[in-house]
Amino acid sequence: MSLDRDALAARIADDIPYGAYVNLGIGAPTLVADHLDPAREVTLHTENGLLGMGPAATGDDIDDDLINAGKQPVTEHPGAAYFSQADSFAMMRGGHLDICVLGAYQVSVRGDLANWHTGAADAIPAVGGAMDLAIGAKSVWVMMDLTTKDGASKLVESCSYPLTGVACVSRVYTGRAVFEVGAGGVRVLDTLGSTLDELRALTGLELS
Amino acid sequence: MSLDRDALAARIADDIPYGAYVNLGIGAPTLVADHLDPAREVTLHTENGLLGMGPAATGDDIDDDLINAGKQPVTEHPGAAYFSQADSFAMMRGGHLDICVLGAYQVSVRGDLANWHTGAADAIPAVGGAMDLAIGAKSVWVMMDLTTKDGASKLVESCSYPLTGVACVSRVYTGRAVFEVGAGGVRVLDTLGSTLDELRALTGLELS
Amino acid sequence: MRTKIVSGLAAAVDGIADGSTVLIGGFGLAGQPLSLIDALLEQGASGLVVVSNNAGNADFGIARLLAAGRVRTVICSFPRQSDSYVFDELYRAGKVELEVVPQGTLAERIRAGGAGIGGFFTPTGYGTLLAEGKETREIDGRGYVFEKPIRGDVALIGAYRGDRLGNLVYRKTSRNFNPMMATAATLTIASVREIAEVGELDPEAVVTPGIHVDRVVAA
Amino acid sequence: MRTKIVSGLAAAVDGIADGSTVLIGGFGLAGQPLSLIDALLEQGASGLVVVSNNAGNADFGIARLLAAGRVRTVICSFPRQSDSYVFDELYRAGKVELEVVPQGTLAERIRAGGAGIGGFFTPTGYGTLLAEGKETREIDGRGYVFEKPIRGDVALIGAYRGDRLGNLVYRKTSRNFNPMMATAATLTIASVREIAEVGELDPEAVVTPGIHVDRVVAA
Repeated sequence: MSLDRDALAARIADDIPYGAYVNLGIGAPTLVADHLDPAREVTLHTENGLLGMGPAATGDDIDDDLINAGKQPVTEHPGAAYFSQADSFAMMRGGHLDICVLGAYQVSVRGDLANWHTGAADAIPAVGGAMDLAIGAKSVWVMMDLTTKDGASKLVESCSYPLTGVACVSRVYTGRAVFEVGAGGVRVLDTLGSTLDELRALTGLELS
Repeated sequence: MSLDRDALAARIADDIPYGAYVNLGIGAPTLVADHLDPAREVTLHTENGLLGMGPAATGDDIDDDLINAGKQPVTEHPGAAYFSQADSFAMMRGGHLDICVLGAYQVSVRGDLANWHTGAADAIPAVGGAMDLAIGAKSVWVMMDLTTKDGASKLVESCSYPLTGVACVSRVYTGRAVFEVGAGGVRVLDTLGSTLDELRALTGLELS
Repeated sequence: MRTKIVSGLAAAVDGIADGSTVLIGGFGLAGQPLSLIDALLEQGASGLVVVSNNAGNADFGIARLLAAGRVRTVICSFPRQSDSYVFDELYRAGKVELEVVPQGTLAERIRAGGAGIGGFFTPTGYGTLLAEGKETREIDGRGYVFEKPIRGDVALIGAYRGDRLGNLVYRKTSRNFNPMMATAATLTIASVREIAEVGELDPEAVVTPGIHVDRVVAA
Repeated sequence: MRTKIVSGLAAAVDGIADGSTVLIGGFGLAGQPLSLIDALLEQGASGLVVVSNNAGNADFGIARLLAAGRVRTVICSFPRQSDSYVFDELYRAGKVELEVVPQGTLAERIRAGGAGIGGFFTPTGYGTLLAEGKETREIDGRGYVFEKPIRGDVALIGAYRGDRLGNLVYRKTSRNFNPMMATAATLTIASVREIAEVGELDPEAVVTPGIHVDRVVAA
């Protein structure tokens, strides 16, 4: 059994506490926004300079001056505020955001994150805000598939891809299970119906 | 012959170029503002967070939220802008102000400035923005008496008072003469009617 | 509905612990959160480290905290004022410690505290008494002093208007140290003259976004 | 009467020298001063070092400068985009140098350049490829990387409204890098959609005070 991407986004949304300030990384993590209960009054930050971001803009609401970090048109909520990128990254780096949800190529059992560079010799390096997001929020959660298309585990003993941040991730959400990572190593928080043996087989890790 | 304080302020005002951004230190330098020709469009900065400061406020114009660095009520000109003290001192430290006019206890021939601390053992140290102003503007001018009440020169070979900034002053305006100071030593820019011998006697410096 | 607005000054300063480092906004009286300081006095916390531009005027605000013996250390740029007699007497009697920091460096250290910067090199103070004992470095031919961030356990902020989300705007030169201090404390408490409805404050003109503010009180 | 408003884009970019470091505002298209970039292309300066968040999109803006061979080096956080084919090809052909800087570090380095800060320690990038060869330091148990200020000979700014004194306001997320870049160049040139009369811009909401701006052009 496993959750599809949308169900996983819903699960993450459900784990975000009332009133939290949250940054959702480019890609799959943006799906989490669609599942946030408005009654929970979660405030979304986008690092290009807006706190209080609303849903994607469509039709006449599209405004070229109002985009998210993925450069997609978005909207603003009442009570929003705009600021420069120096102020926006000061907000991130200064530890003011509660949670940041990011995609990843690999996460290590001690919480190292690799999500900016495949390490391929001909790749053009492009980091954007990835390294700032990795180390800025009070909690950094990763949303990813547990394995690559080739079946290799993305939750690893030690990242083989270039790191984005060291010992920065605390939780890893995959369709197969939810993991805690960090100084104490890896622990399964929720098997999502998988057995521990299945997860051990998929990851090659000692899990408990 | 010598200029009184008001005439000296007028002389300084006359030396400030068209369109300059200027910070006038607490005390005598604030007199310079009274002599600035509005046609010259000089913009005044006050380091507590305002660019485009107007004259002192009186009567109904007094607003407790609108003060200068000396905590006196002032006014704002059209086109003014308010900012935080971090931004205000970034403006200063970053070299954006053209001229800063400061008072001084002593200035050395190479441009060292002493204007924050008498060095007296029982003095309570209080620096305020003095050290930031000393090193921030493109040109730092000092407005002071040439000698103390006891007749000691305040333009000196080497400051005996604790320094505010090192090699930061470029010009010294006194009622007896105007001096250039800096890496090349001291030079009289304008004798204001004094003779060089009079100035040598007053300062004890080799002057030319 | 979520709100950061608390009713009353006592609730605003609730829980401030003895020994806290308290960042207090204001330059002279402009933007100094007098009512919050009075409430802190009432609340009773002592052994405080106060970070502010000045060290109190006459018998109000920070001077009242000092007079009541609640302050262990003052970190400021300009303690000595015409009416700073409360501080002056305590200082001369050795009853309060003082760290003098150049005003721009104070502002920048607090900003660094809120921005997650580990320290920075500034030319201000190089070659002076205030750089003694500090790391220095020559960069591109100019002398710089290494300065560390300042963070507070608490910040007391004097703002003009604020909403229930904690968004703040200031008025004229009362902005001064308040925006940086709001970012640099674990618990940020803002007094405002007027409560605004959510959406009333122009998002382009909000100076302190609500994320930096924990409690808002009309006072 | 003093005015920083210049008539026409040619006058706006007049005098930019070969080899200049040019800070270019914008995040993607938002706040990117396209008309100034086109004018710079027309003006002819070459051997440029471009500092911007991205390295050009499709065939306009920074991509046009690149395609014309005017750019020696790009300093940016995110060159690779779905439509960055001009940069990609030049880079792979070894015809343009690239320095990749984390986005928040890029913003902070430019701010430091405008604020007279000699350098700072940031936790961003610590332990990664982008910190290789850089000074690091452990501060209070956390690893930091030393980063230096960035300054430009020229800054090209995309603002919303500006007045003859050079005061600028931005619109929504087009603010991005523009305010820091405006402070960090010897010659700051702003394109605005609308010229405002002096006094029309709210002094509380001016984001870039006129002191930082040398030329304003409506474009």
